[in-house]
Amino acid sequence: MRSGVITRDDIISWLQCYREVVGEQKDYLTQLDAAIGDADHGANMDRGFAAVLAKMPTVAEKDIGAILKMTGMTLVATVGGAGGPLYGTFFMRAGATTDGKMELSPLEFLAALEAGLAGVQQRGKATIGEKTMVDALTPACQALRRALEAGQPFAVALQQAAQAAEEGMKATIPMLATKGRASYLGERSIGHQDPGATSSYLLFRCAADCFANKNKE
Amino acid sequence: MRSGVITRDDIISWLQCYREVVGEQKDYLTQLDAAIGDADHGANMDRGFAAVLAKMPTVAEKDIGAILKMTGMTLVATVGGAGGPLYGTFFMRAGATTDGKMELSPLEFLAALEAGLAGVQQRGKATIGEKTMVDALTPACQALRRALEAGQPFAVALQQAAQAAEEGMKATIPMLATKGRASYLGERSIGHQDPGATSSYLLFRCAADCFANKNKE
Amino acid sequence: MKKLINKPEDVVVEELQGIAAAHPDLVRVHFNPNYIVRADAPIQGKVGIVSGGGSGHEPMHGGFVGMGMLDAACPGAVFTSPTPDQMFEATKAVNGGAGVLHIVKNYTGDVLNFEMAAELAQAEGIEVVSVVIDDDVAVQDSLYTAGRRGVGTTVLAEKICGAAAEQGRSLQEVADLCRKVNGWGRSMGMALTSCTVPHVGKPTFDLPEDQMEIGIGIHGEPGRTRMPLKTADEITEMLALPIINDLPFKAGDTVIAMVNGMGGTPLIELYIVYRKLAEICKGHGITIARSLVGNYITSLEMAGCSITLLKADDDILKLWDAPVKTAGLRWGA
Amino acid sequence: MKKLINKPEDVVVEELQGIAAAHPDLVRVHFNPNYIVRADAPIQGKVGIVSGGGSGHEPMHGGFVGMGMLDAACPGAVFTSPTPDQMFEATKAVNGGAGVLHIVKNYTGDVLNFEMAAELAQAEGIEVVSVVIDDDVAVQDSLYTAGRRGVGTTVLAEKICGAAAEQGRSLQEVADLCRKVNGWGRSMGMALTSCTVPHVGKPTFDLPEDQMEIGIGIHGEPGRTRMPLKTADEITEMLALPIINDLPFKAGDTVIAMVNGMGGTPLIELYIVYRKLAEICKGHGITIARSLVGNYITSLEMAGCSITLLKADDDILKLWDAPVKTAGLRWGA
Ligand SMILES: Nc1ncnc2c1ncn2[C@@H]1O[C@H](COP(=O)(O)OP(=O)(O)O)[C@@H](O)[C@H]1O
Ligand SMILES: Nc1ncnc2c1ncn2[C@@H]1O[C@H](COP(=O)(O)OP(=O)(O)O)[C@@H](O)[C@H]1O
Ligand SMILES: [Mg+2]
Ligand SMILES: [Mg+2]
Ligand SMILES: [Mg+2]
Ligand SMILES: [Mg+2]
Repeated sequence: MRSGVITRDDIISWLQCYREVVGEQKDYLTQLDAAIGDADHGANMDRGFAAVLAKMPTVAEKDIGAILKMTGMTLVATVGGAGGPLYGTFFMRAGATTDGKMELSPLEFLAALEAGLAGVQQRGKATIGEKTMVDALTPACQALRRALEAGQPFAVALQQAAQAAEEGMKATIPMLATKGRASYLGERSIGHQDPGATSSYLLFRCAADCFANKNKE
Repeated sequence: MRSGVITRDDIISWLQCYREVVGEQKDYLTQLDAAIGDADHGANMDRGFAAVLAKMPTVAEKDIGAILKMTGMTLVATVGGAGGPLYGTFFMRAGATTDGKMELSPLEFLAALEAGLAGVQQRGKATIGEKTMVDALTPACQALRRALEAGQPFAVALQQAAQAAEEGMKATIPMLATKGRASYLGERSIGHQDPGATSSYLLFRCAADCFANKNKE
Repeated sequence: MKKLINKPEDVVVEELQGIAAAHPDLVRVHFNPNYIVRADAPIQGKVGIVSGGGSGHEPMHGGFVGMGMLDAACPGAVFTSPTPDQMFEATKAVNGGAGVLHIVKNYTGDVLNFEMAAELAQAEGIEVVSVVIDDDVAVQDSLYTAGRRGVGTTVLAEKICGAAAEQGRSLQEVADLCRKVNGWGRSMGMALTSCTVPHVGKPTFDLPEDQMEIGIGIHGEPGRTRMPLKTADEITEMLALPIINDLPFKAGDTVIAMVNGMGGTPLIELYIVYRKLAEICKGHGITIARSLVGNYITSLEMAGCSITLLKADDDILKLWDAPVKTAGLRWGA
Repeated sequence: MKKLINKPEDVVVEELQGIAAAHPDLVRVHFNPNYIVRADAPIQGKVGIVSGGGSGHEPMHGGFVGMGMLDAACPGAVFTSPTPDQMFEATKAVNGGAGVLHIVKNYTGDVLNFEMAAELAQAEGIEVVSVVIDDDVAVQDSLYTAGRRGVGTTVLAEKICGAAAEQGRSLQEVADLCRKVNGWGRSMGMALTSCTVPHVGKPTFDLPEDQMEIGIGIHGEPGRTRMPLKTADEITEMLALPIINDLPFKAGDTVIAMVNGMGGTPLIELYIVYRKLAEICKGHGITIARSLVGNYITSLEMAGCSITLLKADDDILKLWDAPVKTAGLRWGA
C-alpha cells in the first residue's frame, strides 16, 4: 500500500488488534474499575468488542464510515454502563466524518478521531482533568495533530500520540474524580488510575502498532 | 452439721456451685453443641441457672422440695430448647419427692435424683445409648445407689457417682445419636461428646465437691 | 462477627421492639413472656393458630402473624425453642373460644416446650391440638429416632391453615388439614456458608471456599454430607430429586413450589435455582400451580437455599390464594 | 466465589428465565433485548413507567413490575446499566398512547443509556419524560460533578408514581410527582462486607473483620469512609442524622421510612436498625406514617443496610397505600 494511506483493511486490523488487547487486558481493566468504580469495565469492553468483531462480516466490502458506525452502534447496543454510550458515540462520530471513504489520509484519520472525542465530550460533559477517558483521548489527538502538522511520518506521529495517551492515562492517578462513578468516592478516588483512560490509551497503542509499517515504504 | 445429712443450705450451695461451673464451662458446652447441635447449650444452661440463683431469695426459709421445684420451674421458663424442659422436669420431679423436707438422708437425696432421671426419660423418651444426658445421669444414679448400699460414706459415694457420670459422658463420644438434634447428623454425630451428657456430669461433679466434707466429722 | 446488633444478649428483644414499631397495624408484641399476636386478637369464634421456635429464622414466625395466617408467634432465643410460658400466654391471648392449634416444628426442644404449654392451657380448659411438622427428606424417618426435622412446609402450612381458620373451620378440621399439608409437603436444604450465632461470635461450622453442605437444617447445623461446590443446576437436582422421590410426587401432580433463601443468598441466585426446579418438575410431569421465591425460613445470614414441594388439591390452592396480610407474606389484602 | 449459579456469563439470562417461570401471572420476559413487562402491557391510555439499571439489585427493578408500579424494567449485566435498545424496545412495549416516564438512577451509565433510548423513542413519536433520582446524601451534590447517586428513593418513587399512573394521571403530572418524591427523599447506606461480581470472582473490595464502609452505593463500590465496626444504634445514627439534616426533615414532618438490607443481612438485624431509626425520628418530632423493612434495593450478597426517609403529604400517602401487585412489593391486590 502507499505510504501514509489508511485503507479499510487497516481500520479492520486496528479494531481486531484492539479486540485482542482488550481481551488480554480484561482483568486489568476490571481491577482498575474495582478500585474506584464497580469492577466491570474490562468485562464491558471485552463484551463490546467481541460483538464488533462478530459483526465485521456485515460490513464486508463497505466503506470506512460504515465500519466505524457499525462499531459504534454495536458498542452502544452491547456494552452498557458509561463506557458503552461514550465509546459508541466516539466511533459513530468518527464514522460520520468518514462516510463513503474507502481510504483515509493521516489528517482525515485524525479528523475522525477528533470528531469522536468531541462526541464523547458532548455526551459525557467531561473536560480534561476530571479523571476520565477524555484525559487520555485529548492529549493523544493533540499530539497526533502536532506531529502531522510538523510533517512527521504517520507511524512516528502515531507513536507520539500513543505516548501522549499513556502520559494522559498516568496523569489521571493523582486526579480527584469529578465525573463518572469514581466521583462518588471523593478524596478516595485520588491515587488510582482511571480505567476508561486506560482503555483509551490502549486504543491509540493499537493504532500505533498496527500502522507501524506505514512509513516503511 | 451431722455427718451424711444434707441440709437445705447444702442444696443451695450445690446449686450455687453448679451455676458457677456452668458459667465457667459455658463456651465449652456451646462448642460441643456446635459440633452436633446448634451451638446454644452453654448459653441456655447459663441463662437458666443465672435465673435460678436470682430467684433463690423467693425460697429463703422454704424447704428442699420448694427449692428444687423453684429450680425446675425457673429452668423450664428460662432455658427453652430441649435442655429446658428436661432439666426442668429433672428438678421438679426431684422436688416432688422432697416436699416439706428441711434435710435429706443420702438415700433420700438419691431417691430425688432417681425421680428426676425418671422424669427426664418420661419427657424425652430416651433410653441409655442414644447419646443424650441420660447416658450420664443413669450410670451416676446407679453408682450412687451401689455405693450407698455398700455402706460407703456419702462423700465417697458421690465421688464414685461423679466418676460414673464422667465415664457415661465419655461413652457418648462413639455413639450414633438417635435422639435430639444430633440425630439429624446420622453417622456424622459419631466421634463427638454429647453436650447434655456433659452438663449432667458437671451436676454430679458439683455435688461431689460440695458435699466432700460430709464424712469428715 | 459482623452484624448490625448492639449486645448479643439484646438481639431478640430489640428485634421485637423493631417489629412492634414497624407493624403496629398488623401486630402487638408482648414482652415477658415474649410473643407476637395479631393486633385484633382474640377473634371470637375463630380457631387460633400459634406457632413458634427459636429466633433467627425471620420472617418465620413473627413475620407471618396477621389476618389469614398466624394469630400468634413465640420467638425463643436465637436457634433455641421458646419456653412453655410463652406458648401458654400466647394461647390464652388468641383463644376465641373455638380452640387453638399449635403448629410445631419437629425438634425435641420445640416439641417438649409446646407439649408443656399445651398441658398448661388444657389445665385451664382451653382446647389445644398440636400438629408436628416433619418434612425434611434429608433425615431418614424412623420410629426409634427423633425423626425428621420440620422445615419449609411449616411456612406453607401456616398460610393454608390460617386461611382455613379464617373461613371458620373447626379446630379438628384445621388440624386435619395441617396434618394433610405436612403429609404432602417435602423439603431439603443446602448451605454455601455457615452462620454465626450472636452470643457465640464465630461461625457454627467452617466450610472451605470450595465445599458445601447438603441436607442442612435451619439452625446452622452441619448437613448430612459435605462435598465440593457444584453448579446451581446440579445443586437444584440434588435437592429436588430426593424430594420428588420421597413422597413420591408423580406425573400429573399439582404442587406449590418454594425456593427459599437461607438469609444470605440474594434473589438473583434463587431465581436461577427456581429456573432449574421448574425444568425438573416439567420433566417429571409435575405442574407448579403456585410458587414462592425468597427468604421465608432462614438461618440468620447463612448463604444457601432450600426447596419445598407441596402436593396441592383444589382446597389447598383455594386456601393458598385466600387473602393474607402479614409482614412476611401478603396478598389480596 | 460461592454462589448458586452456573456460568457467570449466564447469570442474568438464567435469572430472567427463572422470573419468567415463577411469575407468569405478573410479567412477561423479553429476550434480546432483555426487558420485563407487565403481563397486560401496554395499557391503553395509561402512562407507562419504565426503569432499569444493572442487575444485582433484586428485587429492584424487575421485582417491581406489575399493577400499580412499573410497566417495564430493563436489566443490564450485573452492576452495568442496560443498553439503549432495551429501554427503546421496552418503551415501545408499554406505550399506551399516554406517553412513557423513564425513572433513571443518577449514574453516568444509566443516564447516558436512557438518554439515547429516549432520543430513539422520541424519534418514533413516543412522548418520553425522564426523571433522574439522586437521593444519596453520602455524596456531596455539585453542578461540576456527576452529582449524587440514585438509591433507595427509587423504590418509593416507582411505587408512588406507579399508583399515580394507575389513577390515570397525565405524563406531566406523574413526572412532576416523581420529581417531588426525588426532592423529598434522602438515603444513605453502609456495608459490613463487600460483594462478589460473578464474572470477577472475588470481592470488589477487602474489608477487615473489624472495619465497615459508610456511604456506599449499590454497586459494591467502597463508601466515602472506612472505620471500625460500631453498634447497630451508632450505625443507625450515622446514617439517619445526615439524612435528617440534609433535607432537612423537621419536627412535625410525616415520612415514609425504609430500612433496606443490602442482600446478605438478615431481617433480624434490619429490625434492630428500624427500632433505633424509629427512636431517632421520634426524638426529632418526625412521624413515621408508613415503613418498609427488608431487601428492596440490594448489592448482590453484600451485608449492610441503607436508610431512606421520604417526606410525605396526603397525596403521597394515599398513593403509597394504593394497591400494588408485584413480586417484590404487594398489597391490596
Ligand atoms: N462523563 C464522562 N465522560 C467521559 N468519560 C466518562 C464519564 N463518566 C465515566 N467515564 C469513563 O467511563 C469509565 C467507566 O466505564 P465503565 O466501567 O464501563 O462504566 P460504569 O462506570 O457505568 O461501570 C470511567 O473510567 C471513565 O473513564
Ligand atoms: N429426647 C431426649 N432425651 C434426653 N435428653 C435429650 C433429648 N434430646 C436432647 N437431649 C439432650 O439435650 C441436649 C441439647 O440441649 P440444648 O442444646 O440446650 O437444646 P437444643 O438441642 O434444643 O438446642 C443434648 O445434648 C442431649 O443431651
Ligand atoms: Mg464500571
Ligand atoms: Mg442446642
Ligand atoms: Mg437450641
Ligand atoms: Mg458498571
